[in-house]
Amino acid sequence: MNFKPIKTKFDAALAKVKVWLEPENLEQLRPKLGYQTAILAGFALAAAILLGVADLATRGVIQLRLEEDLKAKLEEVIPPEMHDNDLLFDTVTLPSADANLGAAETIVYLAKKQGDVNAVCFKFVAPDGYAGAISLVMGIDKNGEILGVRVISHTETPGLGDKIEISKSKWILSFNGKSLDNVSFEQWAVKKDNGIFDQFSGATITPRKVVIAIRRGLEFYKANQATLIATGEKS
Amino acid sequence: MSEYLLLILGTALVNNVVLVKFLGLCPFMGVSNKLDTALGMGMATTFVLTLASAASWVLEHRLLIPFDIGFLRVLGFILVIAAVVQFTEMVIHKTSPVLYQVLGIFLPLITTNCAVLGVALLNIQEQYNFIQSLLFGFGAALGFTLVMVLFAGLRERLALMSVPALFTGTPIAFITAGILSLAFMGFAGLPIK
Amino acid sequence: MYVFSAIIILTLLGLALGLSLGIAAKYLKVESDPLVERVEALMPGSQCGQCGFPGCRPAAEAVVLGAAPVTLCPPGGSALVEQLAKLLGVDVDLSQTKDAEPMVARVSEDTCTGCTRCFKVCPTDAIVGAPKQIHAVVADACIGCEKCVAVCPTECLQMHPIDVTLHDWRWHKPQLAAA
Amino acid sequence: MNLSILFSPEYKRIARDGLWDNNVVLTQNLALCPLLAVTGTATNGLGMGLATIAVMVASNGIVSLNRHLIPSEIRIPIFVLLIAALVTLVDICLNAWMHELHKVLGLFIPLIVTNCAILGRVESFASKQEPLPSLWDGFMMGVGFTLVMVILGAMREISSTGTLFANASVLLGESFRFMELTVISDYKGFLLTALPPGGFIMLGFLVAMKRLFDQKAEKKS
Amino acid sequence: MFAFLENPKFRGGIHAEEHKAETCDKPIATNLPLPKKLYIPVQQHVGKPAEPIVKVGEHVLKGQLLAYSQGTISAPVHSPSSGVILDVQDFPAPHPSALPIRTIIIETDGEEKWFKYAIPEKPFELEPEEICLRVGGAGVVGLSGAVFPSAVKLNLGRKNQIHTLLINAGECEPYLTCDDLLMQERASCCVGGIRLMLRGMNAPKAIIGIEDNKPNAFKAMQAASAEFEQISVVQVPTRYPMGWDRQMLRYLTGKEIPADGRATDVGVIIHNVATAYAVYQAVCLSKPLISRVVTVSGGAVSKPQNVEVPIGTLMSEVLAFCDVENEKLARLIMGGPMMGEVLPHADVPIVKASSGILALSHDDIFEPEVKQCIRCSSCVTACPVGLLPLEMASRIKANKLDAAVDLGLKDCISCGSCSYVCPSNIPLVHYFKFASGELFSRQQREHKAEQTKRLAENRTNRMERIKAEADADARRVMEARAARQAAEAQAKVLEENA
Amino acid sequence: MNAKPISSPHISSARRVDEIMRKVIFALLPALGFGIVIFGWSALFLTFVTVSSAIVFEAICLKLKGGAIESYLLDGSAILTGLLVAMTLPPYAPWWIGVVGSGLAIILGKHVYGGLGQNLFNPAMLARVALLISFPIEMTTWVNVSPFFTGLDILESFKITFSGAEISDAITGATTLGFVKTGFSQAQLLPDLLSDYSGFLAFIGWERGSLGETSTLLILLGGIWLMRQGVIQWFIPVSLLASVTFLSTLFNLIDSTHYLSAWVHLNSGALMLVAFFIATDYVTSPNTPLGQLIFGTGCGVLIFVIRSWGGYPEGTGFAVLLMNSVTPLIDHYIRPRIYGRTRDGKPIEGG
Ligand SMILES: Cc1cc2nc3c(=O)[nH]c(=O)nc-3n(C[C@H](O)[C@H](O)[C@H](O)COP(=O)(O)O)c2cc1C
Ligand SMILES: Cc1cc2nc3c(=O)[nH]c(=O)nc-3n(C[C@H](O)[C@H](O)[C@H](O)COP(=O)(O)O)c2cc1C
Ligand SMILES: Cc1cc2nc3c(=O)[nH]c(=O)nc-3n(C[C@H](O)[C@H](O)[C@H](O)COP(=O)(O)O)c2cc1C
Ligand SMILES: Cc1cc2nc3c(=O)[nH]c(=O)nc-3n(C[C@H](O)[C@H](O)[C@H](O)CO)c2cc1C
Ligand code: SF4
Ligand code: SF4
Ligand code: SF4
Ligand code: SF4
Ligand code: FES
Repeated sequence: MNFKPIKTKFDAALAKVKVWLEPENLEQLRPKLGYQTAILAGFALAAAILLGVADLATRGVIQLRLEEDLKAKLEEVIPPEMHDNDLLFDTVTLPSADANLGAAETIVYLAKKQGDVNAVCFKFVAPDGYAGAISLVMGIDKNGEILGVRVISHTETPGLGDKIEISKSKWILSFNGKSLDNVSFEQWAVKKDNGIFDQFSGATITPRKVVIAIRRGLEFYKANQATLIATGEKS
Repeated sequence: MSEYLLLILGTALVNNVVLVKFLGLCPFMGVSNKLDTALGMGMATTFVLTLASAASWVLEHRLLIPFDIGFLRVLGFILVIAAVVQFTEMVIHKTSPVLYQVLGIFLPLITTNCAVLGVALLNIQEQYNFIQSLLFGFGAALGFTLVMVLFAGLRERLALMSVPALFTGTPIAFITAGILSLAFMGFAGLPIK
Repeated sequence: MYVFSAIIILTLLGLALGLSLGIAAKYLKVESDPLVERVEALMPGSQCGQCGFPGCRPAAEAVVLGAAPVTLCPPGGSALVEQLAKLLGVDVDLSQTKDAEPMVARVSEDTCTGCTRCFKVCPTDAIVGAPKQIHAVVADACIGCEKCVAVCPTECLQMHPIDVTLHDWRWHKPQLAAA
Repeated sequence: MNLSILFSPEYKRIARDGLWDNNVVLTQNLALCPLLAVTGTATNGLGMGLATIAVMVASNGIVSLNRHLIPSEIRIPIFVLLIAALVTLVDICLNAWMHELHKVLGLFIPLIVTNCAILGRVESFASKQEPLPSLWDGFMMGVGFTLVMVILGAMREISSTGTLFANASVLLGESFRFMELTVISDYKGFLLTALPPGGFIMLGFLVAMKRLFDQKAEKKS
Repeated sequence: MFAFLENPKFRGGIHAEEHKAETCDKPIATNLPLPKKLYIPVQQHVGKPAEPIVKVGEHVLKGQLLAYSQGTISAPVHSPSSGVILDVQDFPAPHPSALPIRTIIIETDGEEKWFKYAIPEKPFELEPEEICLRVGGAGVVGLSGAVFPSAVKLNLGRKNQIHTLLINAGECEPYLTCDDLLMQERASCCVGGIRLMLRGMNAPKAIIGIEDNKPNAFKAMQAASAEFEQISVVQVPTRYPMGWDRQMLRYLTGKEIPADGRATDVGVIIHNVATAYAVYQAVCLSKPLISRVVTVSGGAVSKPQNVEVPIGTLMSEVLAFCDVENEKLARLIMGGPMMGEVLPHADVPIVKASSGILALSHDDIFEPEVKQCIRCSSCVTACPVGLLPLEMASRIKANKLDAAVDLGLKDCISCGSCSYVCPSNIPLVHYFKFASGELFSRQQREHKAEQTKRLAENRTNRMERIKAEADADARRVMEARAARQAAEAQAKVLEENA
Repeated sequence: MNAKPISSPHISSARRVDEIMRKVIFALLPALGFGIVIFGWSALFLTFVTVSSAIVFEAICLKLKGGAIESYLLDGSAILTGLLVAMTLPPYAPWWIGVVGSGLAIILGKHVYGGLGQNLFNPAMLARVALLISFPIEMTTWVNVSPFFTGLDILESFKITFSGAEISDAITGATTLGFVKTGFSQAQLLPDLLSDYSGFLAFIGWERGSLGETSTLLILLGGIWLMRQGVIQWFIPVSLLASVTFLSTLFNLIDSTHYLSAWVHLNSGALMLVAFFIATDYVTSPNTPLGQLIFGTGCGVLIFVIRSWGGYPEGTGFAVLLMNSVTPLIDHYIRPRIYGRTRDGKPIEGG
């Protein structure tokens, strides 16, 4: 193939562009309406292409990372030996508008061992912490006993309310093993309110709300226990 | 009705954009030397912020979500906001040269006034409907204007006080802003949100 | 595919906004800055050049552009500074600006040769006198620009502070409180 | 590239401006929102600062290259468009490939778009200067900003919790665990400085401190 | 809605220690020895200075005209005694700066020979115009210190058809008792003066306002005016500055004078009681204003009393007459302690405005250290005008004079109440005086700048014209030369042809 | 004589800054003394620490500033600020709370602004609010009343104030406002919550609370004495108390199970102290009568709003700081009518 004509053509075009790009030429062009419109659109086009490509390249990866994150959270409250399935892909979505968990529908992740539901786990919210909503994730074994609770995010005051984080205090572990059966309804409260859970000195509200939210979570599980366990047996 | 009023009040006082959310601080510091200017800036921002809230809601719900291109959100919003601001700038330049001179470089900077983008993004995050978005934007701007005006009043008085040389101007203004924000913490916990 | 729709939408958005802004720019164009005129009107108008600009108009332009501080004009004194600061909305520490003591030129009659050079440079015609005769300065018209002093070949022109009389006497500013 | 130009007077001037004389925060009073919002800890400040440097350098460079193309009437939309695109790019890339870092900074990255300082530099420097000085200016301004971020972050972190660079290992990787210090052990914690009011007040004192240095330097010379 | 917050009759003001007891029950001393020399400034009034008509060396009689008034607002001065004109030269004025003012110096001959003026037979039946003419010719000016030519005021009152003449006998300044004594001793003359004023202005009634700390003066005036039903005497509360004319007007009539207006806008003219006395002297006895009653008091004076002093007497002589103790003297003041002016030394003449000479001791002028304003707003409460002294002062301190004007600086009457109450001892009035002076200078400068602009423009125009003319000349020369050359060339050609 | 003349007036009233401050301190003493009597040694130690550190900080700041130290140090304002800080602290607060509080008040609240009269915010309230936010535990530990030093002995008290000894739960409890707020968050209602409440004891000051703010009676007496001395005017206290009374009565009538009565409000917390001694601070309140009425009413409304609906049981500190920030605006817009002019500065119509 003969590239020469193409090359000369290209060179010519390049030369033209060069001339066009001369500051003097641009000087004249800049005040023109059409030029302005085109330039803005041009930059928008370039940006869109750039981001489009970047998005294409990263969408999958990001999805993967988010799943990894979630999985890591779930693994914290459901010991690995309790299941042999992939928690992320064994889910049931239940209506939870009445359970006061902070969402109209709650995704329940099922931990199955050999197809039987061994434990469940779900995210929920204590909507009325001291400084705002507190999101939690909780694992419950099939009998309704707590396997673990973790705080995902909160906006409580550093130094006071943030002792609900596992990295700040072991307080959140005190729920392990508790259920609606081994702790009475009245006892689901902080000590100050005649319950069995510790409060933090100077900050009662945060733990109080967390305790009550966890109780609601357990009640939600209890209400749906049958359905959930049944999903396992069916499969 | 009262729900909307509470939304505006809550946004303006309890979650004040400047003092609590830390948005729009540059104009807050930059254009608050004089009461009149602060008021002007507040009104310009109110106009832009309300308009931008509405525009970004439309953009989000009519383009970004239907076409599943959420990654363009920031880009799209900022583009729309920039256009609104530029437009406002031109109008002010034409109609009131003095105001233009006074607001100076800050009008273009409204574009980058974090408050505008921040409020637009918060709007989406809070999943407000159109009316709520509009009111949220308005309330935020109201809060912005309120603290601007209070702060300008304080600074006008400061200008007459014998503040030690080390602290005159910016340092004492920051400290005063800090105390103002301390005072606004008193609104925390009010059930208006 | 969503990426294409993204590209198209953003481009269209850019097009639309660019167009509307461009049109707006055409129609809302501001021809000249009336501010310069207003600033110039405030200036003393003696075109004396003490500000370093070749006259009041260029000085006004520089002030409006922000290229010169509002304190540029010595003849205008602190009153001008205050007015300019107010007009332009800038903040100046007025307690720092100090008016220079007003001076007027005076001809010492012994040495004046009547060369008329001072007469020619005086911007306000404050110097009277015919060639070869002793000249004199009309103190009320003299603005103290010192141009005449510069051109006088015999150094017969000197600047003197204006005498304080009972009518010109003013209360001094109170000393600041201790600490 | 010949690095020696970095020591030419022009480049020295730019560096000096960015780091000290015309520091975006301490002198220009810009970029205040990210400054106050993320300087609860020194680590956050550092991370935000680094991300900002990247965006600042890139936006300065691109704008300077294209400065003849851009008409002044629509310059602002174009600038913010560019900045927003760059920030979004940084955001997606961090999210995909430096996920841990993104988790810490995630919330703040979109805010870089509206960091006034970036637009400010683009407007006042890059749109008028050659690409190389513009890149250098972006870098130096960014470093100046980061410096203030870290100092303010450290001041607030130490006074509010008694630690320094907590969580540095999460942000920068395990090898940076050595940075995590407990400056005052068993510290009661002065909460005020971690909260918004404390941020403002500390910044006020920081600016006053800079002024003190400047005054001292002036006296010496 | 919040009108209840403001007493409509009286606001602000202070109650200072009066120090009037020292002088108020001693008779006016008329035995001051005649000074050897008298120094009579040609300007002792507001308006244009009077123009001397006497020559150096000339002999003048007591009451003879020395300088005649110039223009509508001015007043003549007369010789306080008989003697020889020594000089007309600059002499220190009774002013804080003691800068010189044009002064006629007379060496007295001790004969006190009066210049003969015709005395009207029925002074109370003179035409109003005639009364005004006589008052003006006698050099009567407002003796409360404002020294506004009284005749001008009388004419003004007549033209505006006022309904009330308010006689200000408040004398609210501490220490001063000259009006008090004048009323106690010469009440009927004062009332005579008031009647003349009423006639001069065609006014139907007069009210005399006297502070209730002068019961004797009140009684005397009541008795003297009992037979004239158009004159009433009213007691007003003692509270500085009750004697401020607008305050007294508000108290007695409930009316306020508009800020940009005069008392005539509400149908009133206000005169001081000593002025009324001077009017009486001028019209009924044809005596020009050549002496006045002066209160000499203060901690450094051993014999505080009121003295009738010829205008032009040096204050040092009056002080010597009252035995001032120089070692005690801390500050010398002309006028009252609230509004009077400090004098750098006593070698200045008594003028028509000198209502008092106060030689204050250190105990009198308690002067603590000046501190920062604590915003106690005592000054706001004390200001009778309704200003915000602390705000005005802080702006003036920062040289923001226009801002101070916006706050009402121009409405300040320098009454001193604010400075008096300030616990931080901030010289508020001093700030206001400084600012007013500065503003006045500015105005003058602006005026000059305008003139400068005009002159500069004229010059530019002239230059252009000259240049244009020069160009035209040059062109003409060129043309002429060209014509000449052409002619020459032609001539040459012709020559050659020839 | 002086080269530069001195302007009139040449006499001045005898009232001086230090005298004013002395009178305010004097008026505070009964309430403070009562606090010390009912809370014992710790209260005394804390007052001492707070006041002396306030003086030390003041001296340091004046020294740094240069110029006259004595005359400003002796003007009494630092002692007064220290006293007010102490009086708003919990009586058993550790010593460092007092020191930090004084430091905040004197340095941040006063001297960075230039010292006496230059500050924009009330130093004592600034310190109080900053402490509350920084050290919520220490700042909300209230102790029972035990008269005439019959509670802890001097050694135990010393340990509590100076070496961080634990305060036994037996002697602590909530203040009325705190108790009620906690009760509401557990859905309890007012009549039950207040079953033990004695209005009379609260009026006397026989209740838990900050060191010097419990006795409504003594503060009221001190305040009235100050008014009669002409140190403070009635505008702020009366409008503040009236607005709180009005609002609380109104809401109490609407719903007496959720809104405290005016009597409880008036006797609780720092309301009285704030009304007479804190909101009246000259420096940070407006300088016209109408402005002061607005200021007082604003404080009252904010106090009621924060107490009734806010996150904190007590709203006085925040209310004062918030109204301090409005003060320049009030002063800007509310000005006295000038003689011969209408309110907006135009000359009045003639006649
Ligand atoms: C600035 C500040 C922040 C607070 N943050 C919290 C918090 O995060 N969580 C909490 O339970 N209480 C918090 N509190 C304390 C509450 O106000 C309330 O006093 C406390 O929960 C009552 O607890 P107690 O009954 O143990 O005193 C905070 C208080 C203050 C002043
Ligand atoms: C603050 C103040 C106090 C005054 N006190 C008196 C006074 O006590 N007696 C008096 O006659 N005039 C006093 N005057 C002057 C009067 O306002 C007014 O000028 C005078 O009564 C006019 O009278 P005349 O023109 O006869 O002097 C005072 C003025 C001011 C501003
Ligand atoms: C300005 C100020 C602010 C206060 N803020 C609070 C507060 O937020 N929370 C609190 O429990 N006590 C606070 N206190 C202490 C209370 O005023 C008071 O001691 C306590 O609420 C007692 O009220 P009671 O005894 O009527 O319940 C504050 C005190 C002052 C002076
Ligand atoms: C009536 C009155 C009330 C005062 N109240 C306070 C107060 O609440 N807080 C304070 O720090 N100082 C107070 N002071 C003292 C003084 O004004 C204070 O130190 C200044 O705020 C510091 O500039 C008061 C003084 C007076 C005369
Ligand atoms: S110094 Fe002032 S008067 Fe002279 S030319 Fe410049 S602006 Fe004009
Ligand atoms: S200084 Fe000389 S040249 Fe200038 S105005 Fe005066 S007389 Fe004229
Ligand atoms: S001197 Fe002026 S400001 Fe002061 S009280 Fe008198 S009128 Fe008011
Ligand atoms: S009286 Fe003095 S201290 Fe009080 S407010 Fe007025 S100026 Fe300030
Ligand atoms: S960074 Fe400047 S406004 Fe937010």
